[in-house]
Amino acid sequence: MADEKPKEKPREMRAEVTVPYEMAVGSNWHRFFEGLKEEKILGTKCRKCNRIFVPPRSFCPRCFDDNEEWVEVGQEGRIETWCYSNLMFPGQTLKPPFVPVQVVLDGTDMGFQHRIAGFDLSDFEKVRALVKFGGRVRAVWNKEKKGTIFDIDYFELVT
Amino acid sequence: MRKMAIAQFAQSAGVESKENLMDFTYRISKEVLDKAGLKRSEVGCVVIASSDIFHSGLSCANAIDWDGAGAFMVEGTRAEDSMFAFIYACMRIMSGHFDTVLVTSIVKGSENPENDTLTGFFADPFYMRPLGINETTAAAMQMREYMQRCNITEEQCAKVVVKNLGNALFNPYAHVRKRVTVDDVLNSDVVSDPLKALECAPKSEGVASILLAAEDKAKKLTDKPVWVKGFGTSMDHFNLGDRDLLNGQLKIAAGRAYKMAGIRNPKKEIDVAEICEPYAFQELLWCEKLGLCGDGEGGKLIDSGVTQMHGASPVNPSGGVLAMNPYVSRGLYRLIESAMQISGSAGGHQVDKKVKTALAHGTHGFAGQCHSLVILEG
Amino acid sequence: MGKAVAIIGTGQTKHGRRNDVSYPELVREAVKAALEDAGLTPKDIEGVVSGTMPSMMEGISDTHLYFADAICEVGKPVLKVETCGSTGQSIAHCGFYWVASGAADIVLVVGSEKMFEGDGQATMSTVADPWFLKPFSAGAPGVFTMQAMEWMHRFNIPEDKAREAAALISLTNHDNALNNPFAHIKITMTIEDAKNAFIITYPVRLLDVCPTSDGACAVIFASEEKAKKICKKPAWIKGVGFRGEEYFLGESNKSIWPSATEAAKHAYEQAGIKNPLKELDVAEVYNPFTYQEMIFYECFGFCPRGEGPDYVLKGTFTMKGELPCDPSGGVLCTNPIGASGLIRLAEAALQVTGKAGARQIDGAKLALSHAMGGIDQFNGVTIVGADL
Amino acid sequence: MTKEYETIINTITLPYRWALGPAWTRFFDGLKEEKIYGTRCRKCKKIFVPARSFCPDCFEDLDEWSDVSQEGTLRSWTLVKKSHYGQVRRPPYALGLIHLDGTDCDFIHFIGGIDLSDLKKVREKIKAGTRVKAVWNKEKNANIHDISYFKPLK
Repeated sequence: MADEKPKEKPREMRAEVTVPYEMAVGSNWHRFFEGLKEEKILGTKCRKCNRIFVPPRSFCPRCFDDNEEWVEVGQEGRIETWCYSNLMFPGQTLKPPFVPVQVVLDGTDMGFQHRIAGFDLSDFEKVRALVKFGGRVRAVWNKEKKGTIFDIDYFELVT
Repeated sequence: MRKMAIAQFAQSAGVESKENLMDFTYRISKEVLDKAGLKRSEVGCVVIASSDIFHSGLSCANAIDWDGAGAFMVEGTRAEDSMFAFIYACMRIMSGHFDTVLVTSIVKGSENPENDTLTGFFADPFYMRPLGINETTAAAMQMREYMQRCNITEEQCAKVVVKNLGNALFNPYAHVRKRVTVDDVLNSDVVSDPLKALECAPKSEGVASILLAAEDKAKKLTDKPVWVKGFGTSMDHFNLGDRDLLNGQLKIAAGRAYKMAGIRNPKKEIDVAEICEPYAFQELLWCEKLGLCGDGEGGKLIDSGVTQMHGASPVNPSGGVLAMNPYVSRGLYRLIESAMQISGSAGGHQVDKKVKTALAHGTHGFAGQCHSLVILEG
Repeated sequence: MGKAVAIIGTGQTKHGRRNDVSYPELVREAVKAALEDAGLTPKDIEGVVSGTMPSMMEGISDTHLYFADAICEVGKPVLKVETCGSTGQSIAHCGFYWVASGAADIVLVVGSEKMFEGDGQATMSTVADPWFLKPFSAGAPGVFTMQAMEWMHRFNIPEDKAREAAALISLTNHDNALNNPFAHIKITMTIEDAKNAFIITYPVRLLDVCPTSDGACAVIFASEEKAKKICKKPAWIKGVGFRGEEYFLGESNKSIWPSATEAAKHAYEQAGIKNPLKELDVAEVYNPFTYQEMIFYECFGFCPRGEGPDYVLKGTFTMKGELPCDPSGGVLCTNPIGASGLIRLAEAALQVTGKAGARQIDGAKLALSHAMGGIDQFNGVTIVGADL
Repeated sequence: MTKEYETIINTITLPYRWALGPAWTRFFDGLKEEKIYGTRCRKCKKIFVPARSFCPDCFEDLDEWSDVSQEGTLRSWTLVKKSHYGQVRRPPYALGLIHLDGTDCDFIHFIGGIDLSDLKKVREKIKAGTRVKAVWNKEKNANIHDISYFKPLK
């Protein structure tokens, strides 16, 4: 607790709060992350609307039916949208500058969130010249696999 | 008032689930819709109950809860407590804007730190929090006051645990299912004197889902509609020290629900009550305030045996919150049990008597700061 | 359909950094103002709805317990409703349905946030799941920027044009905020300032994004019978709508944003609005990001898809334009999140009752208010009118 | 990982700076000077402690300050024995609802100055109706812990 302002003026009380959670990955996402360890990107398919979900869904949120079919999807895809993160926010995992991207992997029907890297990101103008809508990207695997989303290190530009 | 009924419901069993929050939610809301033969897109609106009381480690829980609750592009919203969610769903039907509302409540206790850690976040940061007030310490002080002012004994409080955990043996949806004796309860570890470990509710996980429908629709969705006759909520002061812990707001909340349901003599007219008793003695105190016995007579009530599963006025045939405590969802669990009792589908924990009218109660906050209840009828 | 419902009083705090008061004191300020505006006392209130964004913002959970005394809840029926950024609209809808259901005649709705007490962006990173989205979190701007980029690309909007329009929106809102006694950010700026401000997530710059604010808003809803008795000039609720999309943002097309489109459509149907640009007199669009505001214009039918920037540059949405948007200065200048959506409604109500002071749009009779929340996921709309 | 199925540890750490507002700032400044302040409502005449800026019953502003008694009667209490994550102190510790003389509500604080290791003895020493008195911390930080605890008299 610290005084921010002189006496008689309303003060603030400072604290840091930590709360730990241990959350179930679930069988569905467990299978996805196991796939990443083997350098495979797995999705699930809705038998009603035929859309393929990556990350896999155990159910289709629209048709509200179980997704039972698993498919391996492409490791390349096109850039649906992207941005250039230039400012560090508390709670952020990656340090700016970095390039979050939505990739539509070949054979899937929706954007998959990851990042583009593999070249100098420090100059925005240079990044903009290289990263294009609809541009092709390819997954680059991390040598060390931990069964997390960073088993795909990043997506590189396919030139 | 527009008539409405619980048409279908589903609940998860108390065992810890290895599925993630999203998939866990989907299974239960899907079950309800399948029972009703209703497509997700045919639902009028969705009300989610999930909590920001740091339950789940995710802020704005409706973001991740939305898909599993079947709410994609359906009119929807989220309430902070499942009783609130249900009452709000009733209002939406009463307004005439919707004919069906799917209410789904979500909490995965196994993923969270202890209840005391989480309920400690109710407290203001300056005064009650640095003194360690949480639901358990607040309840402990309430219990001592209750024992002193109303001559309630520790044995009487322990009997509630024996009864409720005994009932839970017959309830496949309960979390804690074991036979205990009064001595077991009295000899269990002291948590916050006079509260002992077996007198405090566990930390459970539970997804529960109810399909509420207006009269015409309900009759199409089920053979056994359970009608909503009334509801009420009320709120007490925030500071524990500003309140009379034995005469809180439950009487007022109940008065509202009884008036709406046309109940004059709750003791006679309520056939079964499902009461939210995270701490054993609270069942006795809440029974008094609900008019199920006279003021100060909670001890006599448990001694008399009428609240036993096969007694004249069964209370918590499900085993109550002492046997199953998915914090945010526990209100819906009380409602579902009440609906099961009314429709005669409670199986091993079905009470002996014919149940026409049932009461479902929920509470949250320190020592019952906020109370809600709903009256259901066959 | 249910009973008619009106707004009979609104109250706001002065928004900004309000470390001069505690959180309960702040919300009480808004409640007092609303009671005074409606000429009511706490006793007249029959039910209370409250909501904030997430508990982690201020580190206090279930704030309806904490605020019990400050928002007149004691001894009254209460409900707590929350839907992230769209909370302000969701609690308003709760007040509306409560009164429409006939369960109460006068309901007080209170939204609040004290963002300076926590860390806004750190809190928002806790909305994202730890498996897929949180690892790539770039604060709220990251998500909204990707949406804006997708929109520009899909509709072939040249970046320079979008940037010019975004800068004009920034200027319009900041100018408007100068007329609003409750607004947080009150600065005089130029188009050039906006265009050259520090890049946060390209192309979004500092003056394209909202601030974090402390503030609260209270709105009192009443049944037709009570409203006519108590209030000389109530604002009538003409339509409400709320929709949400999937959690994973890649699964829906955010450049045409289905939830925003459908929420507005639902509300328009009830209000009988067919041509919003012509029929609405003013709109309070939830606009934490300038680029996103243009997507909203398109979703709400204020202009054809992809033509948002053209309409902005024509001046359609300025104070003197065909459909003035955010005469209050909007979320861009004031953003206590849990209150922001309700402030939009309070402002819309002030407009149609002719009580908006220096920011009044002459003769406004029909107004739209809106809020957005989640990871680009939720949208809520409420239409208010001067006539029943 | 403590579970038999796959989990992810998601630990949330967030910083806060909570504004006390004028009433609580003055209340805690009072503690620094070994005074316990309450505020009195002009309408219902009740004195509330800790001091606050508005009446929880009447909704009126409170600006009449009162230096209240540091002695009072115990209304209820608990002895905390179980630990949990983030607990304010290591058990055992006792909490009490204390009716300070001359006030119209109960004040919460620790009960101390006695041996808390044996529950039976504690139950003999403290009861409802026990008179207690504030014991001050030597080191003061203008927070609620400036009062160390309330000690049973006699």
